[in-house]
Amino acid sequence: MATITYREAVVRALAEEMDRDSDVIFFGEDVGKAGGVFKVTPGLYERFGPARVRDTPISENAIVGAGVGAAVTGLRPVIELMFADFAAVTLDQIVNQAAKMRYMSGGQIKVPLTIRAAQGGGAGFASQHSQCCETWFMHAPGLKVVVPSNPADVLGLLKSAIRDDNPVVFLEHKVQYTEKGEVPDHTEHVVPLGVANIVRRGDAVTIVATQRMIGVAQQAADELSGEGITCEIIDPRTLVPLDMATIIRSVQKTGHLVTVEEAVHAGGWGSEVATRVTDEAIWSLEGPVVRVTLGAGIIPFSEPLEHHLIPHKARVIAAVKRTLAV
Amino acid sequence: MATITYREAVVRALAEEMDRDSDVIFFGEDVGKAGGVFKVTPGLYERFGPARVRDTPISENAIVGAGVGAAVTGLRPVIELMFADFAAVTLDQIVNQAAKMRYMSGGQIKVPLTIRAAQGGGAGFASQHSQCCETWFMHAPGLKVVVPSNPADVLGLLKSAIRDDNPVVFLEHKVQYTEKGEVPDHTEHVVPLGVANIVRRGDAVTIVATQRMIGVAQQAADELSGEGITCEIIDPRTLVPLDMATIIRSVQKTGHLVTVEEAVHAGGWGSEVATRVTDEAIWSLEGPVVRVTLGAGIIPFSEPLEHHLIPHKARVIAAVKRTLAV
Amino acid sequence: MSEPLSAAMRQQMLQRMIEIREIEGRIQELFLENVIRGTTHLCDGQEAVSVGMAAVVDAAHGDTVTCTYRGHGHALALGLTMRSMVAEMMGKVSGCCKGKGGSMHLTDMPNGLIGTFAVVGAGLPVTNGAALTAQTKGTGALALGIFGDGTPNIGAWHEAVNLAAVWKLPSIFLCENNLYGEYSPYADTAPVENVADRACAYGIPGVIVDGQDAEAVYAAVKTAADRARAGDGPTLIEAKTYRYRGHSRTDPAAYRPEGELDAWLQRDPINILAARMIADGQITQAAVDGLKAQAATDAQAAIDWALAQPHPPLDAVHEDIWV
Amino acid sequence: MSEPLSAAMRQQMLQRMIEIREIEGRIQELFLENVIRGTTHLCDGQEAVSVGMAAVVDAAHGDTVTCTYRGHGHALALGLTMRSMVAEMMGKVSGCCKGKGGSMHLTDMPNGLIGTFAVVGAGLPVTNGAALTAQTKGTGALALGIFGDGTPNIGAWHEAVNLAAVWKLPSIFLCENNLYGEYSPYADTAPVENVADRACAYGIPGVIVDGQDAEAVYAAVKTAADRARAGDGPTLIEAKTYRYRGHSRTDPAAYRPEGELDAWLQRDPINILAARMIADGQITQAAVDGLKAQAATDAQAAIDWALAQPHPPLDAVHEDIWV
Ligand SMILES: Cc1ncc(C[n+]2csc(CCOP(=O)(O)OP(=O)(O)O)c2C)c(N)n1
Ligand SMILES: Cc1ncc(C[n+]2csc(CCOP(=O)(O)OP(=O)(O)O)c2C)c(N)n1
Ligand SMILES: [Mg+2]
Ligand SMILES: [Mg+2]
Repeated sequence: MATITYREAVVRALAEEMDRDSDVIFFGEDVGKAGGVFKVTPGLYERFGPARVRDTPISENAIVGAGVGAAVTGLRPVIELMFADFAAVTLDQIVNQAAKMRYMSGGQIKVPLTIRAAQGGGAGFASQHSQCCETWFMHAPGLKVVVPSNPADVLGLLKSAIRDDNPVVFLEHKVQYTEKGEVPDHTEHVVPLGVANIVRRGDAVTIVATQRMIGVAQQAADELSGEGITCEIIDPRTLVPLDMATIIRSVQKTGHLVTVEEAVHAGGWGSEVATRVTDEAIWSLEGPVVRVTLGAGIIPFSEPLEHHLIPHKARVIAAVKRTLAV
Repeated sequence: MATITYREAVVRALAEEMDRDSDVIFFGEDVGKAGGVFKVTPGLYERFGPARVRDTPISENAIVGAGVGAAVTGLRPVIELMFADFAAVTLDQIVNQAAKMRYMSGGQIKVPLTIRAAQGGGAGFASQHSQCCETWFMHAPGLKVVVPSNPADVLGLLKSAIRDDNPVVFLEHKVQYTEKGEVPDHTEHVVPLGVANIVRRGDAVTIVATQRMIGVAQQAADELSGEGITCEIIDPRTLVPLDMATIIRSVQKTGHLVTVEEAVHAGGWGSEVATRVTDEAIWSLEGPVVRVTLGAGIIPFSEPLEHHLIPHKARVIAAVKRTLAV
Repeated sequence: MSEPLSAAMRQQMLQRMIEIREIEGRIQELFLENVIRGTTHLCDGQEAVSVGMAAVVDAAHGDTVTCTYRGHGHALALGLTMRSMVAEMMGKVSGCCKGKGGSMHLTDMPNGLIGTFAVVGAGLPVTNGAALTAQTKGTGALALGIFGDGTPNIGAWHEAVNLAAVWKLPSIFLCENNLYGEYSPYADTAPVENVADRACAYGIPGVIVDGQDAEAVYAAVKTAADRARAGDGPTLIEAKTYRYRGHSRTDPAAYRPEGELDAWLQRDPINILAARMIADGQITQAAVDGLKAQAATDAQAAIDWALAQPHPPLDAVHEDIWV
Repeated sequence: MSEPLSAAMRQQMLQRMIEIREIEGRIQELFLENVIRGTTHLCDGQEAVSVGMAAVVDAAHGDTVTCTYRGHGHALALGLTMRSMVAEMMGKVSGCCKGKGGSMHLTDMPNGLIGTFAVVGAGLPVTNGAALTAQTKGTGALALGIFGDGTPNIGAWHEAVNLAAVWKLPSIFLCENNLYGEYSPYADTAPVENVADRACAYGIPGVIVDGQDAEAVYAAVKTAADRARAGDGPTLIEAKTYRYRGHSRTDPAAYRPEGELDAWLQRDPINILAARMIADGQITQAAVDGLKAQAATDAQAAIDWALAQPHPPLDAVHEDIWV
């Protein structure tokens, strides 16, 4: 086991898969010579050369489209959109083309494309560089959506994403790039898409959280355990496919569900988890399902405002207490 | 009272507001000389002239951006995106710019822009011309989202949208263009944004539906009434703002909630309605909340497949019976 | 036009154009009879572009094509069968896309057709991706993207042509300038006289060709193909052509000036090639008429076959979404 | 360069450039000290573009500007106060956007600044909208959009320039070609030598100007402004300039060839204008030094003031979303 950062896990997964399969190529804005604006992909250009690692113009439609076309014709491209917010300039290529081409073609085509992007707030990047954008992609069947929360999952899930024959949107949380964690030393650490991780065991309430919100949930759980309330924390790891079985089993045990997400309330993944539970397991619920989200918020620049808006420990504790009615 | 079509209500609202306020202008692809590809806006070009009614190049980013810039500087533009699916080529201008500019500017700016688009399936337009796209817009605070279901609401809500000082996304259901309904004769039929319409009264179950799904819900309710099950059907009319008070009051009475929407399950508006109810009124629920949606579906061309995928009477009846456990 | 093509190639082009013309007419009828639903975008008048282009594309060696919803002619020219196409438009399981795509979404990978894209401009970035595969793997294949005269106004078009130029991709951008984007005349929505004039912004060749002359289209595409395969990058080709019918469905095309259609009918691509072949002693008028009669028979057979095919089973609606 | 500007105008341009240079340096320090968080994109070296442009813009008569996240210089040149800007970058309630925008999102409507757009290309369609208001209302106002050399690669740029050309909008598209888009040299991502070369695709004038010479920038923008106000449509202007620092934050700009920065420092916009004014007897070196000292004092005062301002109340996070 080595300890590496979330950031290092990205480049390791890329390098391992590019080593393993010469059809894997990688391109995006300043990802090559400069190693990425978040310094996530250094060394790949030097190692795999200018044909397989390319810097692009600022042309997100052309980038995603090139990924789609290359994937359809036999490569296995990984592309980077830098900030996930920029997916909005090329959403058509992602949700209308990449996601639907297999279906529209009656299964003639497959699109083994991985789209990486950095999302998430907390770093003072203001409203257009801080969003969590899972909803855009979850709402488009045909895509898979991956939201890794730690270095081992980044490594194992990105490798799975690259090997997957579907278009996969792989969302990295930019504030987590410096977080460290242990990863196996061998080159076959593959985490399957669609299997949730039970991060913490508990009986009183099920908390479903992703990425940076896992840490927030942990803080809340630590404090609540002092009051004798034990929380079960589940990290779905991938939002499509979504491992509802694990979540429902947990809710059947705890009787209470809180979701913690760093996205806007309406349409967020929390509502999907919550409604699936209320549909499939309502009789297990012993209290309201409470979502902790950005509400109808836009991410502000100002530090105290940003920290106030993004779910934090106190809000998670309040949510847990509300569902438990304590 | 005159009887007009859903389509005619659009052009009447536009004409009345353009008459009333010279700051209202209208542009989009082939909306002027040709009167729109759905023949929704004939006569405006002739009546208001080429300065106020303009045909544009096929440049959705330029169209929305021009709307934003014009709105910020004193006009009250209405723009058309033709098929709502095309919003994906310009989502950035809608959700990152129009929606956030007021916030980012600390309230210096307002964006009185109305974006019209035709959405919805059932007409054999296949996967890229049939989607219901509300989720993209609901997930972007700063926007309002309007989904009219009948001619009177088209007229009254579009007038409200144009008069509103926020960016409003006004989604017309293309299959409803030929539907007829009564509208008042005077020119001040204004329906406020954020007030739901109770379409049908009932005690057994609350069905929330929009646009074409209201008709489907009515068919189901007719049949169910034969079995002694009376349905209350609520048309929220606008998804942002969302009149939860009316919905919750109804659920408190019926104890059961079914949502019927013509969109993909994950992230759809049904999940927002459902989770708000389970959060705010869970103790009123006497059965699971059941959503009727496209599931994880992509709209196919083939007629029987398309009709199978889009919610229809039998599926609504099944949903009602499931929540009622009958 | 450079040197004339072989009699056999001419014959094949002529026959295919006749077939396309015939089936488009039948499709329009079927649409009006409600046998084909949704929408259609027919290409009568533009057949020379389809067959000129297709004569260059070598799917067996990896060449690929993307085009627009106005794609029936291109699909047939590349080799899709009438049966498979008509069944697709009827939503039948035997259609090339199992009935899931319909008129606007034809894919035929064995013949190199990645798709007929229904969002304006969306196919061109994808074309670059196919060209990228060819470049990365060194296959010598090319990727050809077809679009209309209204399309250069959209951002995706610009980004695609630009990226192909910067990366010297083996892409060919082939415009069918049929004078209108929906109901708008080209000049109302574009700031330059010719689509090819835009090539200057990308430092690539911009070529104008007579889109009614299949051999001229072939020659222009062939030159671009040689350039692409040699690693010299993309070419923008503008074929001046005309659609005889309205934009889609029941559009009567009332926005067209009096006499315009008649003038273009004088330069019909089928007649042009047939006359040239007759003059060169390669075919007789009777043989041309025979090709037309055969096309009508084939079209009817394809339609009858497609009508008899079943719709997909309802469960199919949830298949083919994920691998 | 056309005829020289008045001494008073030159003096104002010089002073404003000195102020911009001073505050950008201080902002970088504050960023490194963590007093300013997030990111910053500084414009040292590009000040002549800001002041040359701003000297043409007449906000009182409705002229408006959009620019990029590299917008501090433009905002100050247009009239935003140092205080208001620095407070914004510190997230204080007294900032021009109440702390909600930050360094990348400055809006200052009283001075005509609609916004400093953080998504590449996104400001230019909006600029057209402001131009459309002017055209529709016949106000004679213009709308000016500023962007970098990497921006012409994105679709929104293309659509905006194209629409302005088709509608003959009173828009001006002003490129700051500072040789790099992030870490990529211009030539690595663009197929033509100059950004202005792209004007041919839109049938509009494409003008190259020395971006280190404030008076030359002024003259080029003025010509474009006259054209716009006369109803003759948009102009594309490319100002050749250079950013002394890295792209953002702590970028050391290691990708720049040895000696490049030094060469550009020889053509410093402040020095160029100051030397010209000294030569023309309009200012002394001592007075220039005095301006610099004053700017330093003013910057310090603005920073001290901003530091003393409160953050917004927490409830403010949910205000200003809907009207
Ligand atoms: C992004 C987008 N905007 C608008 C449309 C609607 N639309 C379909 S075809 C068309 C006109 C295209 O004209 P042109 O490029 O000349 O092709 P043609 O139909 O003449 O072959 C338009 C505007 C679309 N499909 N996609
Ligand atoms: C759509 C989009 N893609 C990518 C980015 C990230 N990005 C920010 S600045 C920049 C470079 C822009 O270069 P240029 O246009 O030359 O402007 P400069 O920074 O040099 O002033 C990039 C790629 C972005 N903000 N928006
Ligand atoms: Mg056309
Ligand atoms: Mg630059």
